[in-house]
Formats: sequence, C-alpha cells, structure tokens
Amino acid sequence: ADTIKVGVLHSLSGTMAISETTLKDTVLMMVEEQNKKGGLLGKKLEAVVVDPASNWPLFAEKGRELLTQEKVDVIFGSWTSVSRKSVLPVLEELNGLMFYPVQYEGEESSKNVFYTGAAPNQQAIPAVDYLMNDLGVERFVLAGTDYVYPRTTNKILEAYLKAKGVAAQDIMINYTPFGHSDWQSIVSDVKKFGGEGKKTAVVSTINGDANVPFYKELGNQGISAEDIPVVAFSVGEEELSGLDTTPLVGHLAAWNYFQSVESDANDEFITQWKAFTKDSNRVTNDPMEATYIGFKMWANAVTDAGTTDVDAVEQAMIGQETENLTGGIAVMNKNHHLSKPVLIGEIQDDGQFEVVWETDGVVAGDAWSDFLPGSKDLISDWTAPIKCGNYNTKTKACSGQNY
Amino acid sequence: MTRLTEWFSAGRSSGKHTLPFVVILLVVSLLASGANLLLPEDSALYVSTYTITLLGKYLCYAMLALAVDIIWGYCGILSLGHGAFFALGGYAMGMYLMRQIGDRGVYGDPLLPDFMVFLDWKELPWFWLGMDNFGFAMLMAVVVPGLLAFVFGWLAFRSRVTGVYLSIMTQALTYALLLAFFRNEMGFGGNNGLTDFKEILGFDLQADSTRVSLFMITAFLLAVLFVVSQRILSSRFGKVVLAIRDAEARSRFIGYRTDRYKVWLFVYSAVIAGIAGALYVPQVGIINPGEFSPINSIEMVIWVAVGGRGTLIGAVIGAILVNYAKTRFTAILPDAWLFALGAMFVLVTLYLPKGLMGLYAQMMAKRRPRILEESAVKESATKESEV
Amino acid sequence: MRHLIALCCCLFGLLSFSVQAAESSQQDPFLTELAGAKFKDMVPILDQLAEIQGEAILPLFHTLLGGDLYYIKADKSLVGQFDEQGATVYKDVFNQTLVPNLSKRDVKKIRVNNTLRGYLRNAIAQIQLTAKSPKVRESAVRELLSKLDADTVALIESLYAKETNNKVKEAMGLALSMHTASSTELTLPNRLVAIERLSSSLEGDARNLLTTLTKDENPAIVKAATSALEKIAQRANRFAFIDQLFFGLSLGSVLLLASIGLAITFGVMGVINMAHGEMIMLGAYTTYVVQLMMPNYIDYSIWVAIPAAFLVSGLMGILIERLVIRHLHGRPLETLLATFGISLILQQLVRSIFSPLNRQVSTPSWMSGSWEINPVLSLTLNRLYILAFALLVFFALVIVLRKTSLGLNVRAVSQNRNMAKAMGVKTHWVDAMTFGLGSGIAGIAGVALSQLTNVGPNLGQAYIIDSFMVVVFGGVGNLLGTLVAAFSLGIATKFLEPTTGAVLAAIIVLVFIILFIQKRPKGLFPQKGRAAE
Amino acid sequence: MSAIENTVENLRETFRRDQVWPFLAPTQTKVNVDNQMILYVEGLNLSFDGFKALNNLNLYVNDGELRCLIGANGAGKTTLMDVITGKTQCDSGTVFFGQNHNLLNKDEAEIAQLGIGRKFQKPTVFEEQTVFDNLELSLKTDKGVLPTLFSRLTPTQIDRIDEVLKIIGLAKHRFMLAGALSHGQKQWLEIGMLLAADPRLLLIDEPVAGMTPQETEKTAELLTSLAGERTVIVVEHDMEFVRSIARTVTVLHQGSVLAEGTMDQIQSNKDVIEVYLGEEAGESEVGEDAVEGENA
Amino acid sequence: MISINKVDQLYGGTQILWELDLDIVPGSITCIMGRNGVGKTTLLKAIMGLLPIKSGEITMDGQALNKQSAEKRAYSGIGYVPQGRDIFPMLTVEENLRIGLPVRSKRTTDSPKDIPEKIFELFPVLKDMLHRRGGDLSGGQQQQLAIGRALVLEPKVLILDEPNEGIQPNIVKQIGDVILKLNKEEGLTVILVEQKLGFARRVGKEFRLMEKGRVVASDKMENLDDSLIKQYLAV
Ligand SMILES: Nc1ncnc2c1ncn2[C@@H]1O[C@H](COP(=O)(O)OP(=O)(O)OP(=O)(O)O)[C@@H](O)[C@H]1O
Ligand SMILES: Nc1ncnc2c1ncn2[C@@H]1O[C@H](COP(=O)(O)OP(=O)(O)OP(=O)(O)O)[C@@H](O)[C@H]1O
Ligand SMILES: CC(C)C[C@H](N)C(=O)O
Ligand SMILES: [Mg+2]
Ligand SMILES: [Mg+2]
Repeated sequence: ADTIKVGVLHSLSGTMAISETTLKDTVLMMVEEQNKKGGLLGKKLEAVVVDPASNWPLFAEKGRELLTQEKVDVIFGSWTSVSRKSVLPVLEELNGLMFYPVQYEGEESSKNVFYTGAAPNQQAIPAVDYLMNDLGVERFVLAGTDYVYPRTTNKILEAYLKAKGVAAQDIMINYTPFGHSDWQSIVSDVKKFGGEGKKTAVVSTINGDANVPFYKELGNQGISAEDIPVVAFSVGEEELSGLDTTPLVGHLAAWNYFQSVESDANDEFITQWKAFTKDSNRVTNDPMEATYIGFKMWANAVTDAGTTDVDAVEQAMIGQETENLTGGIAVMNKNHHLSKPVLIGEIQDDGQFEVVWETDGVVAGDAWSDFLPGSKDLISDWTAPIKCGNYNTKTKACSGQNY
Repeated sequence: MTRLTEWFSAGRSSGKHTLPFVVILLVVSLLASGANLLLPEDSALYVSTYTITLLGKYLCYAMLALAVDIIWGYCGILSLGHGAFFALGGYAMGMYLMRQIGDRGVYGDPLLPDFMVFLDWKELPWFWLGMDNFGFAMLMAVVVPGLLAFVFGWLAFRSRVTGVYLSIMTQALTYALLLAFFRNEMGFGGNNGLTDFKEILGFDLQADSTRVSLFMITAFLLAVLFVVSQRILSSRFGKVVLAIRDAEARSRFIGYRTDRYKVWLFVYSAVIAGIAGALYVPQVGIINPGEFSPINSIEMVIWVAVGGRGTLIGAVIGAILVNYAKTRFTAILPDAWLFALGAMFVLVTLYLPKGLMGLYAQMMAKRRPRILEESAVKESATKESEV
Repeated sequence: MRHLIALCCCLFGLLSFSVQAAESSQQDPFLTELAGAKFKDMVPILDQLAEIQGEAILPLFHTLLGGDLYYIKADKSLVGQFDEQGATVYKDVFNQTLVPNLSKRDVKKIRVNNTLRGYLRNAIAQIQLTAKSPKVRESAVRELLSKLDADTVALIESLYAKETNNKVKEAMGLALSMHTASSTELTLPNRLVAIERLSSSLEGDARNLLTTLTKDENPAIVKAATSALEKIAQRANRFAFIDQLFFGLSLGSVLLLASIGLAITFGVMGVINMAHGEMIMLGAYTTYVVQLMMPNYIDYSIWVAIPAAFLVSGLMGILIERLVIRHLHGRPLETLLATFGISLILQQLVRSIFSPLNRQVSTPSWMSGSWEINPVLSLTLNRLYILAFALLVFFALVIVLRKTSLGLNVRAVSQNRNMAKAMGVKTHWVDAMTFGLGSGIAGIAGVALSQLTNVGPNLGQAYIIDSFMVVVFGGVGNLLGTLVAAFSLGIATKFLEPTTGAVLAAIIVLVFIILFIQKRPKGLFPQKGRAAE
Repeated sequence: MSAIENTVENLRETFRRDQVWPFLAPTQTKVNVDNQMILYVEGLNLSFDGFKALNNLNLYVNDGELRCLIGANGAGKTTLMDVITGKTQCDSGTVFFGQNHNLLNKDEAEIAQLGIGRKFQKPTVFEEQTVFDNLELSLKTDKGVLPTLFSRLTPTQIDRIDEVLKIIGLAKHRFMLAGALSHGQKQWLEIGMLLAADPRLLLIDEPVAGMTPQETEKTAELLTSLAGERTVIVVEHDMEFVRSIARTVTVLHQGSVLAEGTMDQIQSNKDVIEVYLGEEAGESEVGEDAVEGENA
Repeated sequence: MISINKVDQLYGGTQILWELDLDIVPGSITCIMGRNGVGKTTLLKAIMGLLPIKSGEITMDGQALNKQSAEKRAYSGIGYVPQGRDIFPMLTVEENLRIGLPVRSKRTTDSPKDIPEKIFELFPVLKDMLHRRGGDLSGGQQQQLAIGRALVLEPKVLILDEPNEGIQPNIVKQIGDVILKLNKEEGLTVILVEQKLGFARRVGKEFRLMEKGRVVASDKMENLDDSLIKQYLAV
C-alpha cells in the first residue's frame, strides 16, 4: 500500500455519539497534522472512518471490516468497555492493533490493545486520597450507574476505604440505571447522609447522559461544593459544556488532563483543535489527550520499528515516551498501560477545571487492581520472558490463555 | 371436482415461494462457504470470512424477522419486545460459550467466568449450572424464551389485552429486562455482557471452518424453520390465525379459543427468536443487554414491514435488505447514514404499503388477471354443468 | 481566630468609617499580595485583611467568592470583573469605579478553591452577623451553626440581647442553646434545658449535636438527648413524607408533560408517533437557540421559548403530517414505521446542525434554587414551576379540546374518516391541526425538560418509552387517564426508590404496569361501550 | 416434501385425542333435552350505566322450534343474544342450554363448541380470507389447537362446503376475499358459516336486512327447513318474513317479554301494535309484498 | 339536479360501475334498486365523493362535482346516510349530531349553535339517548341517528342507502313519512336505495334499476311492473 491506513472506530450515531465523535475528530486532526509533517515512513496517512453506531456487536464487525477489508495498520477506537470487549477477540484473531483512550475498570491487558486512558488506580484511588487527606472527608457516597465500570471501581474503592479505616456505615453506595434523569430523591438522600455531622463527599461514577440532570439537581437542591463535594471520573470539559456550571463551582473531577493546565504543548493543542473544528468554543478533554498520546506514541513506534507490522510496533511501543499535554512525560509500560500524572480539578463557572491537587510524579497504570481479591496477584508484562497479560506472581504462570 | 378445490385452496396460499426460496438459500450459502474455504484468498471469487460472518448475521436477523412476521403479519400481534426472546436465546448460548472458556479466562478460574471472579463471586449462581452442557444450554435457549412467551402470552391473551396495549406491554417487558440485565448483580456480566468466547463444542470459534459451519447451520435452520412455518401457516391452524387477526371476536363465536391459539403462536415465534439469538451470539462474538433495547425490537418490525408483512419470504428479504443497507450506508456515509436509513423507512411505508413483496405481487398482478378470469370462467362452467 | 473579637469590637460604629477604609484599602500591601498567591498562602493573607479592614473588606470577599476577582498583570492591583449589557468590564472592587482600557488579556483571575470558599463564607458570615438586613443576619447565624467555637459564641451572645428581629433571635438562641448543651463546664440543669430547647429545632446541626450527646457520659444528658432526638425524628418524618410526595408529583409532572402531546397524536388520532420524542427534543433545542439569541435576558428567555417551541415543533408536526402521516390513514401500524424513520432523520439533523454534544441551556435565576420551608423541607423551585406548568398546559389543552370544534372533529375523524368527510368535516385541516397541536405541546414539554436534563440528540429517546407507557396505562384516548397515570407512576416510583434503589424501582414499576394491564386491558380509564370491543 | 407429509400424517395419528391422550378427550357431555326444552332464560337483568337493557327477562325455547323474536329497536334482542353467546356478562339471572349446561359460566368459544351458532346483526366475516376459507373455518370440527394444526379437509367436508356455497349462492365467488363482497353477499356468507358449523341452536340476528324480496323468501325457506332438527331463533323486523316462517313469536319490549304467541295473536295484540307494529300494522305493506312473493 | 355521465369505477382491478348514466329529477324521490352487489352502494359513495371514479362526470345543478372533495359536497348540500349507518361509535348521540352544525350554519340562517329541534320531533328516541355513545345504540336507533345526523346538514339532496335495514315496522313507516314530508314541505330531493318493494312503492316517485354496474331501466314508480321485477330483482 502506498498509504498507511489508520482506522477510526468510534460511534458517530446512537447513544455514544455524544462522546465519541469528538475522538473521531481528534484522530482526524492528528492524521492531518502528521501528514503535514510528511506522514510516516515516507508514506501519507489515510484515515478510514466507520460508524459502529453504539451497537456493540457492530464494533466487532466493523473492526473486522477495518482489518480485513480496509487492511488498516492501526485502529483508534472504542469508548465503552463493552465495545472494546466486543472487538477484542477480532483484534486478537487478526492480530490487529488498537488504542483505547478512555478511563476504564481495568482487569484486562491484551497484546493487541494499548490502554491510554486511566486505570482505576490512576483516577479513583488518588481522588479518594485527596478527599481524605486534603478535605478531611470521613463519609463517602459512592454513586454510580449500575454496570461494570462503576461497580468495579466502587468495589476497589470500598476495599481501599475500608483498608484506610473508614467504617461501613460511613459508606453509602447507590446505583442508578443508564440515562437516569430524575435525581431528586437520591440527591436529597445524599444531602441527608451528608448532614449528619461528618464531612461527606460523593464519589461519582455516574456515566454519560445521567450526569447533566444529576448536576442540575445538585445545583437546585443547593448542595454546594464546600458542604458535600462531588468528585467524578466521567465528567470532563465536554460534559460540562452542556451545562450551566455556576451552581457547581467547586465540585471536583479526577483526570490525567485538564484543558486549563498551562503548558505550551497544551496551548498548541487547543489552538489546533479550535482551528480544526472551526469552533472557538470547543473544549478539549482527557480522552482526547489519551488519543493524542496514543497517536504520538504509535507514530514514534512506527518510526522506530521502521514498519507498521503489528508485532514490531507492539514491541516498539513499550517504553515509548512522549510529552503529554500537561507538561510531563507519558511512558508506555510493559503492561500496555500508561504512566501519567493524576490531577484533581475543581469546576469553575466557565466550565473549566482548576487544578487543585496533583500527584507528585506520574502514576503507572495498573491493569490488575491490587484491591480485588481475584486480581491482586496478577500482573501484566508484554516483554520477554513473561510476555503475558495476566501473569500470576504466586503461581509463576500465566493464568488462562497464553498468546 | 373436490380435488380441484383442494388444490386451489392450497395453491392460493403463499406456499409457492417456499421451494425456490429454500433452494436459493441453500445453494447460495453452499457456494459462499465453498468459496471461502476452498478458494485461495487472492482469487476473484473468494468470499472473505468477514463476508461470511456478515451473511451469518443477516441470516440470524432473517430468522428473527420470520419470528416477528409470524406473530405480527399473520396474527396481527405487534410485538415490540421480540428482541427480548432473541436476547434470552443469545444469553443461553453465551453462557454455554462462557463456560467453555474454562480455565482459559484471564484469572484462570476453572469454574467462574472472569466477570464473576473480579466482582468477587464465590460460586456459580444456580442458573449457570448445567450451562456447560451444550444440549442443556440449547434446550434453555428455546425453553426460556418459550416459557417467558408462554407466561406473558397466557396472562395477556387470556385477559384479552390487544392492540397497542399489548405492543406497549411487550415493550415494557423488554425494557424491564434491559434494566435488569444491566445490573451486575444479575450475574450476566452487566453492561460488558458475555464475550471473549473461545470455542463451541470443541471447535475453535476463530477458525474459518467453524465460522463457515455456523453460517451453514444458520442457513439450514432458517430453511427448516421457514418450511415448517409455512406448513403451519397454510394449515387450518394458519387460517384460524388469520381469522384471529382479522376478526378475533368472530373467531371465538365459531368456537375457537383464540387465546390459546395466540399463546401457542406467540411461544412458537419466541422459540424461533430464541434460536436466532443462540445462533447469532457465536457469530458476532458478544451478547450484552443492549440487545434488549426497545429500539432493536422496533427495528425488527421495520425489517418485516420493508419486506412485506404477512409473507414469510418478505420478512426474510426485508431483514437481509435493511441490514445490508445499514452495512453499506454506515460504510459509505458514516456521518449521514441515518438520513438514508430514515428516509428509506419513510419511503417504503409511503410507496410500498405492502413492502417489497407487495410490489412484487403488484407486478405479477399485471400479468395475472387474465389467468384468474379464465379459471373463474372454468369454475362457473363446471358449476353450471353440475346444476 | 482571636482576631475576630477585636474585629467585632471595632465593628460597632464602624459604618461611617467604611468609606474611608475603602479609600485606604487600595494601598493595603496585603492586597497586592493576593495577586498570584498560592492557594495555601491565601488564608493568612485574607485573615490579615479581615482583621484590618473589617466589614469594608466584604465586597472583596464577595467578589472573590464569586470567582470574579482579577488582578491587573502590570501592577498587580485588584479589579472585579462585571458583566454589563453583555460586555465584560472591570471595576474597582470597593468603590465600583470603572477601570478603563482593560482587556481580558491584561488581567488574570485570582483562583479560589473549596477550602478558600469555605473560609470566605465563614468569614463573611461572621462579619455579616451585624448586617443590616435581618435575612442576611439570620442566614449568617445558621451558616455558623456548624462551626460554633468560643469566639463565635461570644460574639453571638453579645449580639443576642440587642437583636430585635424574632427570627434572627431564634436562630441565635438556637446557636446559644447548642453551645450550652455541648459545654461540659456548664451545670446539668442548664444543659438539660438547652437540650429541651434543641428538640424543637429541625436544624441538622442541632440534630448532629444531639447525636453526639447521646454518647455523653452523663446518663441524664443521654436520656434527654435521646428523647429530644426522637421528637425531632417524628417531626422530620412527617416532612420527609411531604418531601417524597413532592418528588413523586414532580416526576409525575415531567411524565405528564412528556406524554400529553402523545396523548393527542397517539391517543386521539391513533398515530403511533415514534417521533414524539424528537418533537420534545426540538422544543428543547428551541430553548437553546432562544437563549443564544438573547444572552442578556436569560431570565425572560423562557417566556419567548415557550411560544417559540410550540411553533417550531408544531410546524414540524404539521409538516410531517402533510408529507407523511396523511398518506397513512387507516394504517396505524405503519405510522409507527414511518415516524420511526422520521425520528432517525430528526436526530441526525440536530446532530448535524448542533453537533452531537449536549447544548447548554441555563436556568433563569427565578427558577433556580429552592424554597426552604424549614431545614428539612425545601422544594426546588424549578420542579415547583414545572409542576404548575404541566398542570396549566394540561388544563389549557382540555379546554381547547372541549370548547373548540377541533376536539369533536378529531374524534369523529379518527373514528370514521369517510363519514366525517360526508358530514362536512375538513379532515385534512383537522388532521394537520391536531398533529400540530400534539407536536407543539411536545415542544413545550421540551422547554421544561431543558431545565432538568441534557439537551442533546438523544433527549427524545429518553422519554419516548415512558410517554407511551403513561398514555397506555392511563387508557388510550383519555386525557384524564394520562394525567392520573403520570402522577401515579411518578409517585409510585418515588416511594419505591428509597427502599429498592432506582434500578429496581424502575423494574418494579414496569412489571407492575404489565400486571395491571392484565387486570384492566384498556388501562386505568378504558373506553367503554359496545364499539370499544 | 413427501417426507414431511409423512411425519405430519404420523403426528396427526399421534395426536388423535381419543387414543393417545385420553385425559384430553373432550369431556363435553351431551345437551340434555329430556324436557323438550333447549333454552332456559330466567330472570335476566343487565344494565349499562344505569340503563336497563334487559329487565327480568324470561324465555323458554323448545327443542327443534323456530322462534321469532321481535321488538322495538333497542328492546334488547341483540343484547339477549350477546348474553346467551357469552359476549356480554349479565348482572343476574340464569341461562341454561338444555338442562345441564349453564351458559353463564362459559366463554364464547365453549358456548360455540356446545353447538350454539350465531349470525350478527352487522355481518362479520373474515374479510382477508376467501369465501371458501371462511366456510372451512366454521366447519364443525375439533377446534382445539393441535387438532386444528394437523387437520386436513376431508372429502366429505369439501362436499359440505360446496353444498353450502351452492345454498348461499356464492359458488362463483368461492375464491374471492370475503371483504370484497357486497353487504348482502356478506349476509349470505354469514348464514353459510352457520350452516357449515351445523349447530344445535342458531341465533340469527336480522338475516334478511338488505336482501331482495326473493332472497328473503329463499332465506325463509332455508330457515324453515333447518328447524326441527335444530332450534332456530330469529330476530327480524321484516314482518312479512316473520309471518312466513314463524310459529311462535316473542315480542320484547324494554328488556322484557311483552307478548308471546302465534303471529296472528301478536299482530292483533294492542300493546304490540302500539310499541312496535304501528297503527295500520303494515297491513298494506304486507299485502303488497305477499303479492310480489307470489309473482316471483 | 344530479346527473351522472358515463361513470366508470374500479376497486383495485375489478370494475364495478360501467359507463353508468343516471339523472335525478330535482324535488323527486328516486329509488335505486337492484340485486345484491350490483353496485348501488358504490354509486352512492361515488356521488358523495367517498370513492374516486375512474372516468365520467357527476354534476349537481350543472356544477361538476368530480373535483370537489366529499366535505365540499356536504357544504353544497348533499346529505348522506350510509348503508351500515356508520355512526361515530365513541361520540355521544349529541356529538354525532353536532358534527354537522358548521355546515348547517353555512347553509341556513337559523341559529347555528344548536341541534334543530326538528330532528328530535322526527326521532324522539334521540332525545332520550342524547348522552349515550352512538355505538351503544341498538341497530335501529343508530339508523335513526344516521338519518337525523344527515338532516342536521339541511341538505338539498338526501342520499339514503337502505335506510330501513333493521328498523321496526312502525319506524319504517315513520321514516317513510319523514321522507315524504321533507320532500313535500321542503322540496328535498331524495335518492333512496331500497330492497323492499312495498316501501319503495310507497315512497318512491321514480325508480332506477341497476344491473352489473349499469342503470338498465328507469321510469316513474307507477310503471315498475312485474316483468321488470322478475328480470332485474328476482334471483
Ligand atoms: N355496551 C352497551 N353500553 C350501553 N348501552 C348498551 C350497550 N349495549 C346495548 N346497549 C343498549 O341496550 C339497549 C338494547 O340494545 P339491543 O342492541 O339489544 O337492541 P335490539 O333489540 O337488538 O335493537 P335493534 O332491533 O335495533 O337491533 C339499547 O338501548 C342500547 O342502547
Ligand atoms: N372494497 C371493495 N373491494 C373490492 N370489491 C368491492 C368492494 N366493495 C364492494 N365490492 C364489490 O363491488 C360490487 C358492488 O358492491 P356494492 O356494495 O356497491 O353493492 P350493492 O349494490 O350496494 O349491494 P347490496 O345490496 O348487497 O348492498 C360487489 O360485487 C362487491 O363484491
Ligand atoms: C466510564 C466510561 C466513560 C467508560 C468506561 N470504560 C465504560 O465501561 O463504559
Ligand atoms: Mg339488534
Ligand atoms: Mg349496498
């Protein structure tokens, strides 16, 4: 082929389009930029966009189409875990390569996937640390959408909190259905739970569409950030752009990137993004940075390997370092997860976040949580001699399947 | 004379498409499979595995459309919840495939599927027991949807819930299941569903030969179900069903317990949907609560309408066509395919009120009146001579 | 916090002094220190400021709390950012004089975080204990309840005697009782009296205090505290019930709004209108566009948005009716297919025009916040307005259908189109108007929903199932049924939620509807008579 | 295909109720008409939102009788049939079919299977099916789900249908969709469906509405011939028609029986004339039509 | 008054009316007769505009009706009582009657707000049943309602399709009287499809016999003799 093909597997329609179209545009922007610089290995990049339409089996099908029909060299794609899990077997079967840019529940490490979003230990745990140490929070409401990511994250958090001596009755767990839009009673429960004297915070793993009505309700019931701060893992600049944030000032989010972070790379990125979308109000967010890092690293790895061959690139990826947008260096680890800084930001009235806390250095993404009984002994290491995504340090063997 | 009548009454029903359909279906699938397995990849006639899985998926949808058409096109029961039966069949198969992974899961637990391990389940919930047995799992794939359809149908039809009330209740049913299956607590993997299947009956699911076999089995079962359904619907039972569709009260007054007919047809239809779901899962590789989403069920109805409700062949053609259109549109117009699809639905309803099969019938009708008239004349001639 | 005593001492008779203070304040070296200070250095600086300047510092604190405090990069002097007729201007924080020729680039924001905000609020409250408005004073006292320390108590005590306003006095009394109840140095009878007084308060802080007192080593105190708590709990429960009822009604009103339009297009006309949700969505987007066009009058935008949304959705409805539905008379099931197609097209349309992202619709100030009846019962204003609005729309609609010939004609047309024609009913017109009316009302619902939830392409999808459920549960073709169904489903959900959680509540309600329909196959208010069979 | 046919044949054999599934065999006992009486309607009351449609109605019909039921519009004739056939639930009263079948606790299908057939006032046929299929569906057969599934038309049944087609004059239209028939033709088809079902008791609501005088006469003949073996209850407003068939006539008024007797008795009954027949009692009409009848 | 010229009509593929010609004399009562299925109802529907015709012309008072929609024809003064009554089943009797009021107010000068008392004089039952659903009425009551409903329009031409189907004898007579009265007193033109000879003879002034979609005989009612009856009405 005379071009290098980059597959884009993000939903452009259906329920997830709201989040994923941005990432499609990000990849297109990165491709355009790379082409301006002369492409890769002397070839131009060509983006191939398909629409899996928020339909999970369609991710597998479109993934297969990208790999066998379009013969793409790499795929940037997926937002939800279920869509990733859906393409995963296809990637492994056809030995494709995919970059997954969204925070997720962990408990996975595939040879064919690089996870550039945050693992729970890169979001949830530092956030809770911050709440306990800096804000003196003693009671926690773990509120989430009723499915895997929130459940897993909350399981990890619960274990972590209990290990830190938080009593069971100081943890309230609440789940809501997808797209839940009537938060009156839950918010009022939270208010009560928080009004019992101990400093309380909400750790929110509420996902997607349910967030806007949740925050609107918080604002209306007058829960201010000083009384009961809410720290969210799925609410970023883009979600806030659909919302009047004045009543929400001070609530928190934990990410690895905020648009407001000042660095040259970030300024440049933001300018470029606004120009690319021809919309001066467009915001950037963490999954975009994750896509950015993934793309940069992949480009470097291809250059290093001198080929787009998946196995070669995969090995070249490990140890890649690239500047992230917050002024540090992101490193791709042996477990296909990144080392990144963790930032905690407070919502401002302009819909941006103000960083109020950050980890001292970078935190390495942990594929297998240390706080889940099933996975505390597992590690992932894709370099020789282990070369396995789920190596049990006790039994010294790869549990389950080997590639 | 009587033989003649009988022949006519049989010939009138749409059974005449059955044989050509079955032949074409089986021949095309055989050819496609052969082209995939036997031809080298660079041959012009090679059919890629991608295409095979795609076709396999279409055929599953066709089977599902068949199920919807049986109940809607023939009995007038508009189910907006058939996705539920499909998904339940799919989950049964998914559970079997999950159990087949055995200790090859990421945690290497021989008994528990991965999602249970990391959510710290200690033992297999009771409803997972036995699902490692293929036969039992397949039994469940038809029994569970069938049973649900039976209970729901028995309640609803006996209390004479009809029309939109019934439709909306089926929708409520699938919606409730959707919410339930999203919950991790249910023990079906929550939103992430069941994935990462390895093998079925010991055959590697990623091998081309397995895929082709699954595809062939789907084609074969579709043919069988098609023929069986055709026979059922052209029997007197089928006529009763039509009678119920057109004037249910009247059918009761001539002695048919319409609720029982409806229940059994509903169960039959649900079982077909369950089978379709069970075949679908190994071919697409995942089952997740999204399949319960009411929108999916509405789409199924649309396939049938596009093809032509009330003709089995129309349902099959509609399902294949709409899904093919979706595949093409999403590839050609990733940003605007919904316009195309939406417009297609609107135009088909406006201009092809009886779907594609209606169009076909119209075209045939242009040639037919002469033939009909002739036979009518013959009829009356015989009558008069008899008098 | 020793300085506060000093502070309040000078507060008396300070008023005349304040102008002077403002003059001088610009020269205060601490002020420039604020510019570019780290978060952790800010508190001491602010402390100093408060101590030195007293009430005069309030404007600065307020501006800072509101996130509007900036400093000029060139000379590090402080300015406040204000919004005047859509333009950003900078003014001196203290004397409100315009600082000309400043652009966004010349200034930098002084950031605040939660800790700072907490600090500021507390400080402001302390200062405001002597504010002129009794309302402000009262809320200042309540604000301080959770942070009662000796200084504050002393301050309140000194103010208590002079206080003239009853409410403020009551709040102060509460604060003092809380202090008395908790101080171990005081005598037992005193404390018991104080506890007794606390039992009549619903204030959360009082309750928390009592809860801690139940672990007191003195059994008499424990006993008094426990019984006081019981008393409070009894009263609180009553209010909790009202609260829940309100939640239910409010959810019901949302359901009602979402479904009345459908009750017309589907219930009366018989069109299975899958694009109903998208009509709601169009209404919500109209609200967004209206707000874009009048950014300075957000408070009034709703009044423009309601008729605008009615028109936009209504016209779209008429368009759809004229182009599509018209051709599907007598084929109700096919309307499902066509309108489903239309809903896909409309969704993609807004996706193309407005992007797939959610749009931001602001809440007018008169609709935000809540109506605080007492510390345990407060009703959010937006919900309250929406509840009233839903009822208003409903009854307006009922009147339209009762009092105009439209209502009669639609029903005639839907029952026998040909015969209606033969009776001189202009069926085309009736169809278009009715569908337009139903869609227009959906649009109005969109305006209300834009205040509660996402304004995005999926908005309609989120409500379509619920709407159908409500209409069917109430009985197709019966508007009153829709009303009752909406409120009963709303209330049922909200009473279930606390015990079962939101997910199970949703499932239970669905299953309940399914079972209910078995008992009453035509909904709550079925159409009766021979013809209905 | 023949293999399938064989299996079907086998299945059919398997599902013959009387052999393999004795417990499924119809438990239906014969209609007990020892007292020569086939229908007992006693003290029937029914009101709709306060309006008494049936008011303490008593009616006894002998086995094999042809009974005419007349009465003003709205007198409750159709409603009575609705109650007998299980369509409408009454408020109080009893309805027995023979001495042993309480019709009030049975549903429409059961009642129909007992051998009570009904023709509706407004002709209702299966519009989307052919005339032939309409008749086939009405045949007297086992109407259970499985038997229906595996049943096939026997030559006798086909002959029976042909015969009926001939009687109702729709032989030419046998493959026409019933929905395309004219109003009068639908009336005939519905009568045909009754004939095919071969019921014990026929309830016929206004059979000759919309028929020409000659057709009316034909219908009269047909109904008369049916009586004897079967019991027939006819509702009709066409007095000439009633006169031509009736032995006993019952007049309903405001939900209860106003008079009962022979046609002559009824025609001279003051009350009946007042509420139903009208002053001149249609004398002239009757006379004229009678002439027509003779002419034809 | 109404004249019909070479009208062809088809249902789908089957032709029902074949070049049908028909003339209605103003102020007369014309009785259309024919066996079941010859197309009487079809013809009436075509006049009312409820069925499209394929070719031919229908005029009223010299004005072409072809292009007019059914509702227009109602305004022009055609009242229609369909076979099978077609009452609006879920509307009350009163509402059924009210539907026609807008037309009436265009056609007359009397107060348009209320249902004319005349209707209740003609059909007293309707007054008792005013608040019951039309669909709940007995067949005969519905028939009366249907006629009453058409009369609300204050039509010039009243089309009645077998109005006596299912009506008790004294009311049949009453309907006949009503028709005659309206014809006589108000000059109402009536088109009547009727199977019962007695009634047709009593009420009709003219007859038209139809067969296979054509008008095959037309004359004054006095001249309807046995041979015609035998030829066109006997089975
Ligand atoms: N479901 C119902 N709801 C209300 N009223 C009803 C209902 N069914 C019947 N009625 C009333 O009961 C009365 C009897 O009606 P029915 O149809 O039995 O009369 P009928 O004797 O058959 O008259 P016709 O000779 O005109 O057909 C009528 O006044 C009718 O309005
Ligand atoms: N919707 C239809 N589709 C096809 N054919 C029809 C339709 N309606 C009526 N026909 C046919 O048209 C012919 C004329 O029907 P029409 O109803 O006009 O008869 P009619 O003269 O009024 O008879 P009757 O006296 O029985 O009312 C009939 O043969 C009938 O089969
Ligand atoms: C939290 C979400 C935004 C993404 C997450 N990976 C999921 O499971 O869907
Ligand atoms: Mg009757
Ligand atoms: Mg007719």
